[in-house]
Amino acid sequence: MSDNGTFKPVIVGFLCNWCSYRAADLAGTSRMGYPATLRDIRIMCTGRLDPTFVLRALQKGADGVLIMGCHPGQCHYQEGNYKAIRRFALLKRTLRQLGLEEERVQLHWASAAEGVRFAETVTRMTKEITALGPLDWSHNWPNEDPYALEEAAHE
Amino acid sequence: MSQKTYTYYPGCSLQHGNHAYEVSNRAVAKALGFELAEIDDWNCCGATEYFSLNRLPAYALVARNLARAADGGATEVVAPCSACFLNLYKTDKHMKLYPKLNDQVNEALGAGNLSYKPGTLKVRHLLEMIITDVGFDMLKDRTRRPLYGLNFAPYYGCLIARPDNVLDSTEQPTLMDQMIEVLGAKATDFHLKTFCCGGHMTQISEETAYGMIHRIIKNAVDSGADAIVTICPMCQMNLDVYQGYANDMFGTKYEIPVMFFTQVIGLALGLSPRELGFGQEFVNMSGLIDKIQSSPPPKAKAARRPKEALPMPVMPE
Amino acid sequence: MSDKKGKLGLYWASSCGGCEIAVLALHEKILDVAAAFDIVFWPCVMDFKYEDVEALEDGEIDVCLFNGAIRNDENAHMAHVLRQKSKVLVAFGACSFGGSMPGLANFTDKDAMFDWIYKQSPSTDNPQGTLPQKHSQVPEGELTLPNFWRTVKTLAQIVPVDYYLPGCPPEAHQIEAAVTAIVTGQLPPPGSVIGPDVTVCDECSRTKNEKKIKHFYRPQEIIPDPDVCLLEQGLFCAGIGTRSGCGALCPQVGMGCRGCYGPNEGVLDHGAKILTGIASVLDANTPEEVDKILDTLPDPAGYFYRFHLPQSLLRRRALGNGQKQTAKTGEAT
Amino acid sequence: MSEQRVGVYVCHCGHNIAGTVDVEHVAEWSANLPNVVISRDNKFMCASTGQEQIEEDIKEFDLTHVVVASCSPHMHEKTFRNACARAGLNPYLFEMANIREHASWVHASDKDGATNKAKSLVSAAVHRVIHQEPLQPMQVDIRPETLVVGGGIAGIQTALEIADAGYHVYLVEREPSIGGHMAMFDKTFPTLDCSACILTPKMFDAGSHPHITLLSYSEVEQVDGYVGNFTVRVRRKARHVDEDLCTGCGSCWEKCPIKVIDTVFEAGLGSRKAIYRPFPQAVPKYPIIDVENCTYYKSGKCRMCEKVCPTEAIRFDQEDEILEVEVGNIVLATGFQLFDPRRIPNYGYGRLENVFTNLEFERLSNAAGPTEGKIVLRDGVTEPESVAIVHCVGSRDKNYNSHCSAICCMASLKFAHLVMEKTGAKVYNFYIDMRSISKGYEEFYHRIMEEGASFIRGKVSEITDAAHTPEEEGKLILVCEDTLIGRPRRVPVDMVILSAGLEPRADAQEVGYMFGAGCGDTGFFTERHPKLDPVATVTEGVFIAGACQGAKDIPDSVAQGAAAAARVLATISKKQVNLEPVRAEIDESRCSGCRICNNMCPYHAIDFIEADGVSRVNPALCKGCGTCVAACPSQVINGAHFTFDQLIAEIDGIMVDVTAGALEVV
Amino acid sequence: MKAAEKSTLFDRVVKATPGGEALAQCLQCGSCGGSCPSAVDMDHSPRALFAMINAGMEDEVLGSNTPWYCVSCYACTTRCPQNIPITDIMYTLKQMAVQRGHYDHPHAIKFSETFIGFVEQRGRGFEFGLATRYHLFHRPKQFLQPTQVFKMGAMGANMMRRQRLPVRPVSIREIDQLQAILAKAKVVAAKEMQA
Repeated sequence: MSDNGTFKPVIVGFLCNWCSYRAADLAGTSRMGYPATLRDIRIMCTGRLDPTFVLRALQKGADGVLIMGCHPGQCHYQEGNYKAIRRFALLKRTLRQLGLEEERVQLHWASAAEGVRFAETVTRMTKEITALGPLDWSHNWPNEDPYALEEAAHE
Repeated sequence: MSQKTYTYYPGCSLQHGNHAYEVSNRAVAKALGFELAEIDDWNCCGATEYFSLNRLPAYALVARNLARAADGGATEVVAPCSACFLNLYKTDKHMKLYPKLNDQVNEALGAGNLSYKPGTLKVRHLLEMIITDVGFDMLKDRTRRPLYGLNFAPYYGCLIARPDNVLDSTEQPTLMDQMIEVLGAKATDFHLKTFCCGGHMTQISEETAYGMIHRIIKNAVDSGADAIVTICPMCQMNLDVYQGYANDMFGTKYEIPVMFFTQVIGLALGLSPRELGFGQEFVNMSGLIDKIQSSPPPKAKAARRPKEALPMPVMPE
Repeated sequence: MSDKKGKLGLYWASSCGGCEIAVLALHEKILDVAAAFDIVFWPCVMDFKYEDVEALEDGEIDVCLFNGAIRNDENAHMAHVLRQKSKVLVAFGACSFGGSMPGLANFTDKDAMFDWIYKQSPSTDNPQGTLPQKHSQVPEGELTLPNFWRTVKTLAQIVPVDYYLPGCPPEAHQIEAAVTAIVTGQLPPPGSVIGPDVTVCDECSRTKNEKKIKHFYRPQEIIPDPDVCLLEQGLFCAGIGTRSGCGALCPQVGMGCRGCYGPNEGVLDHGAKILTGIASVLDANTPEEVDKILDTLPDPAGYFYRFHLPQSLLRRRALGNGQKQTAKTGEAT
Repeated sequence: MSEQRVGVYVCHCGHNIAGTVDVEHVAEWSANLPNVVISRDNKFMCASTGQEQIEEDIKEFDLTHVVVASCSPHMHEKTFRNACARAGLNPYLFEMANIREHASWVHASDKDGATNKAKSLVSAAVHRVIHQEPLQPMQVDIRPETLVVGGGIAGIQTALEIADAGYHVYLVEREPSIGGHMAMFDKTFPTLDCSACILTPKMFDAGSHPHITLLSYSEVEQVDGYVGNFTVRVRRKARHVDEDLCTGCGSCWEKCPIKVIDTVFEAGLGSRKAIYRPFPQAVPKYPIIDVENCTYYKSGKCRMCEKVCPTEAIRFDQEDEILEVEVGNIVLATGFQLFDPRRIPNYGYGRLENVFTNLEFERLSNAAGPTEGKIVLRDGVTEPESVAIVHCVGSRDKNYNSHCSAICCMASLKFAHLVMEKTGAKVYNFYIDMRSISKGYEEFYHRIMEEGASFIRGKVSEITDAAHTPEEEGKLILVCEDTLIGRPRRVPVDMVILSAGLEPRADAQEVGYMFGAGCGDTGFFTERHPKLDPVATVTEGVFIAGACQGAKDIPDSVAQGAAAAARVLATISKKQVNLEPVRAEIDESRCSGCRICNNMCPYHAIDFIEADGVSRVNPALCKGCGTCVAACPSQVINGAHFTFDQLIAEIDGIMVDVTAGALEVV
Repeated sequence: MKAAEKSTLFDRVVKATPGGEALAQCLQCGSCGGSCPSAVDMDHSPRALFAMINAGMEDEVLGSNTPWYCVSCYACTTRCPQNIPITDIMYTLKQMAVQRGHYDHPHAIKFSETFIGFVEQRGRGFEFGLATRYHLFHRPKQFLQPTQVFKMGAMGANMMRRQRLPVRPVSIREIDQLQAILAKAKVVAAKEMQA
């Protein structure tokens, strides 16, 4: 996660197959550089995004989650991204209550032609998360069980 | 309507050069039942000059006013001068749009123990505020001296119509036209209603400035107007004070009064010319009062189009 | 089970005692339990000492019904002891299964909680600001209190659990079914939640239609139509994502399901499922419109994680992160 | 569960990947991932040697799953799936990691970062793939009938091609006659042949073809079903004329006392009657009654048309009819609408009487139009002495439409020619860039230059009647910068023609929604692939042709119409189609009938089965987006190939190097 | 790759202008020049200036009178089909020209500087002082021409008679606060210049 002392965030991306994944492809074919912080997962549509996936990524140590889909009104499946907007709005409120900074989980749009926008989004988000520092959710979960600690000490 | 108090940014020009505007604003506010409370210890907005030479201090200069207004608990601020309005509006908008600028401006404000969160204030022009908040119904209701028989060229100038459209069009707004009609007068078909008055060019290049002033005045007179109505002290000054010079340069003899829109409202509300700051203008406007008729002039019949003429396109309402 | 009577243990860790009452709500069926088991440990009802349990052989207890969440050293100690002494350890009730009400403490922190309870709350009179101490000297000697944790955990997060019997509290008919299963040896595969794998909607007799939520209401704000799905009327109901078994008790009387039975099989995060279900049917397509509707649903996390925050994927509110987002008014902390 | 045996193949792609990502290291490292039995790197996986390697390994190592780390799945997923299939492995047991477009090409300056990311993407695929299940494509039968929506030139062409091949077509047109915009034009560029002369025969053919059912003055209201088996509900609006009896003799509209300005066909310049036939060559030939303007519908009186009709064909009480048709394929050819120049107030259209739109000019110039082809000012008599033609009105402008409307340059040249030919007036063309890209177009441009038209390179800033100088008095003044001189210019003229751009129809979004075709950022329907699949949409069995897909001229519209027809004929002759098995399925034994999922589906594929209290997905309608899957609060909808377990495993896999410090998972 | 080390004129203009990235998309359509009320007096139209910025013609661009004739009416900005913030770019060019000490229109800059001087000193604009000081110090030749003196003098007298030209300047109360803010802003701006 970090080498030579600088913090490089890990961002898990959920990209829709038709717009944002292709935007990422286009960023590739056009050789637009952006930080190697994003690890992306392809879903058919942002409408497939179960909020569980976001929580899972954070639980597993991600510093941020980036969800990207087609622009509103241009969903390949007509309105999947509207569902994503709704879920994201409620998820954001929930995560805020769990003490997560707003910048950690973001929803953005990029059409298949917007490689630049894709690269810019990743770059910007990387900067924002780098400024926040590591999330490292596991440290919210200290082992307080004296038995387990004792056992761990024995080993 | 309960007595509402608006946080008010008068701007330097209204303090002296265009005091008539300030006087009429206050008089009209009183008559329409709202109050204008100045931002405590406000400073100059920098006009267009400061932005021309030093961008960041220019934003900081304007932001001090926003910060002081917001500190006073305001959620909106009203400016009667279009340049002041735009500077306040643009500073707030740009700070919101460009996070880096926001940080820099707030760093500067910090030196004066101030800070401003963009979006806190809604920046409004007095014209838009009166039309929206007071409303045409109330204006009509309070009209004591309908301005029957007067023809006004509604001159919006630049900075309320552009770059952002805070009225109904960046090119051909109609809100003030409607207001004029509500007050009993007629708004003329004045095509150059958003053409620039020349701004500070009167000081820098007379040729350029007088050319622009002349065009506006000519178009206003051609449109059949008895007076031009402005919403900005700079526009008033250019069209009024320099009207003679423009005449000299083009060999014309125009003599058309240039009024502030609150003076027009005030007249209709029945306020006296004195209460409305008449007398500061170069082209005398008192004569207009004599032109007011006691009843609405007969509606001019739409010119009948010849039989063989092709129909005009239907314009949307 | 052989002819020999089995040994039954019941324990309450961090809990309210409702689960104990639920056991008693078996009414005359409790006699069957007594006939089948010797109760070797039930501190809520009879005088047992921890030493008595500790003295048992490993695995000597056949079945232990463990209710309550784990929030201090004592709870953890008993969890380890009972795990060692029991053949079958059942997480009994919502607290031991998902953390439940004690688990809501995970929305805040130990320090903040102590500060409020012992100093700030209006009913407190504590001018010295005294806080509970692990060790305190009194004339009679030293008193000790178990160490209070920063984070509430579930039983399964401390020791391996064989079965789960959710509910706040578990319904009598389910306890009965579970006991019968144990007595007859007809147990589902270890690790199972005992209960049907459908949601509360399955048992709820209200009419369900296609859903579109335009506005949320608090229960005191409207009188709901008695025959129509509560969620469709804008009343929060967790029934869509909550395991059935209760007989849809709450929705049947006009109160939205609170979610005490937890999620269905395979679900990793109960709150996320209710969240997605409800968010999906909001009647808005722009962030602004969506936000307008959501403004009528205060404390969403509180709704989604009312019973299962410690069991959820994130388990608690951030300790160190998130100072920037201090809780806004109207949100649970 | 039988043992999982995964093969991993990391591609160098020559230097494309290996230049940035340490491919050998990734392959070595992957060998230690769970279930991996063989991990290799290879110069070119997509080459036949690479594919054969996979096939051999599947047999030799008894692989149950395959992962290839190379380019984007949009590039070669099919290639490797086929390789797996050839070796007897179900193609859906294959997964791809995109380490070229998403790693090597974008992280060239951070080789460690790129390698690290490649590892995490491979790990994600390895973790995911073992949860993947063998899937079979679905096969459905194709009905031979076709629905064509829109009776402009593109729709007519499509309908004729299919009908000529012997298959039945339902051609639905919203207006009373087919013909579309082309019927309104005077001449066509660059050949200047008469628009009506070349269109009318085609309209007649479409109207009389034995295999075409022409449903004019009709609109599609609802579409159900899926490729091969659509059920379409069409509303046939009441004409108030009995088509079986009417002979199209014209007595009714001759005698009708009510004159109405015709804003559709005559672009507002001419008039028609309250009972009318839009134009003489209309197909079908029957008139319709304009209920809004007819006296009978206002006062119950008049009935003049009824009195004069020799065949008693007038039916005042006629009502709309609903028709249901069953078709296998659908072609959308709904066309465009003209940009409304009133939206640009500085061009003065509607205020300055001698500013005309391009469509108005077409009617002016048309011999069958309101002035019988005389080009005159709005006063109806004066011939202009100077005419300005403004290009790019509402096009190439982010304030309105950012796209190029493609036809205006050539149409403007055509206007210039017609004005010069008919009036001898001086013509100024104001353009930004001249685009004359098709066959014969550049030659046409040269011809118009030769004929004496002036060309001023500069976007017109405003059109005004506020004169500056005596010469400008009474004229329309075009204000612009002549960018080739670099100076502002004011050009006074008598008449202005605005070449208003082409934009998507106002209801394109709605129509697209009904048929399952999406709209892109310009608002036109989106093709499945902009280059290689320009007439298909994402919905199987729904095709697009003509200007509804993007601004285009007549030859391109005709070509697309024919192309769409060819695609339809191909599916008809195949008789069956295969559908991707990425589908949602509800586990009905666990569904509690909460109905959250019911209105998730834009394709209406989810039905609630009242009797069982469960919801059910119609697999033929489902497109596999997964929106319902993510919505289901009890997690009982399975999204094939994107299941909950697969995606969670992918997340876990992608975080494999980070998770050490993460939470223990219960 | 090394060639790009010194940033181009284009990059600097873009960077110094909020929203300036749109400049890259200039179509060279000329709707700015056509919309500009003072374009006739400009030596280059804004459009031409943008092409010159692209071509790196720094001396010509910063020496052009174009930005100084900009009246800040924003007509070009609202009509620009590519949404380029043209007026703001004119501000940027003026600042860059001043920083280089290389500008065409001394009157304009002197006028602006005089105005700013009052604002920085007192927190308010002061028209009388502005008019006299600017004309007297910066345009003495024109000012002291007999006709001009008469003209200006007559106007001033007229203004004063109508109470439109006060002779005493006004200051704000907390001028220290304002000056501290402006001083800091200049420091922040300088820091950015260096970066």
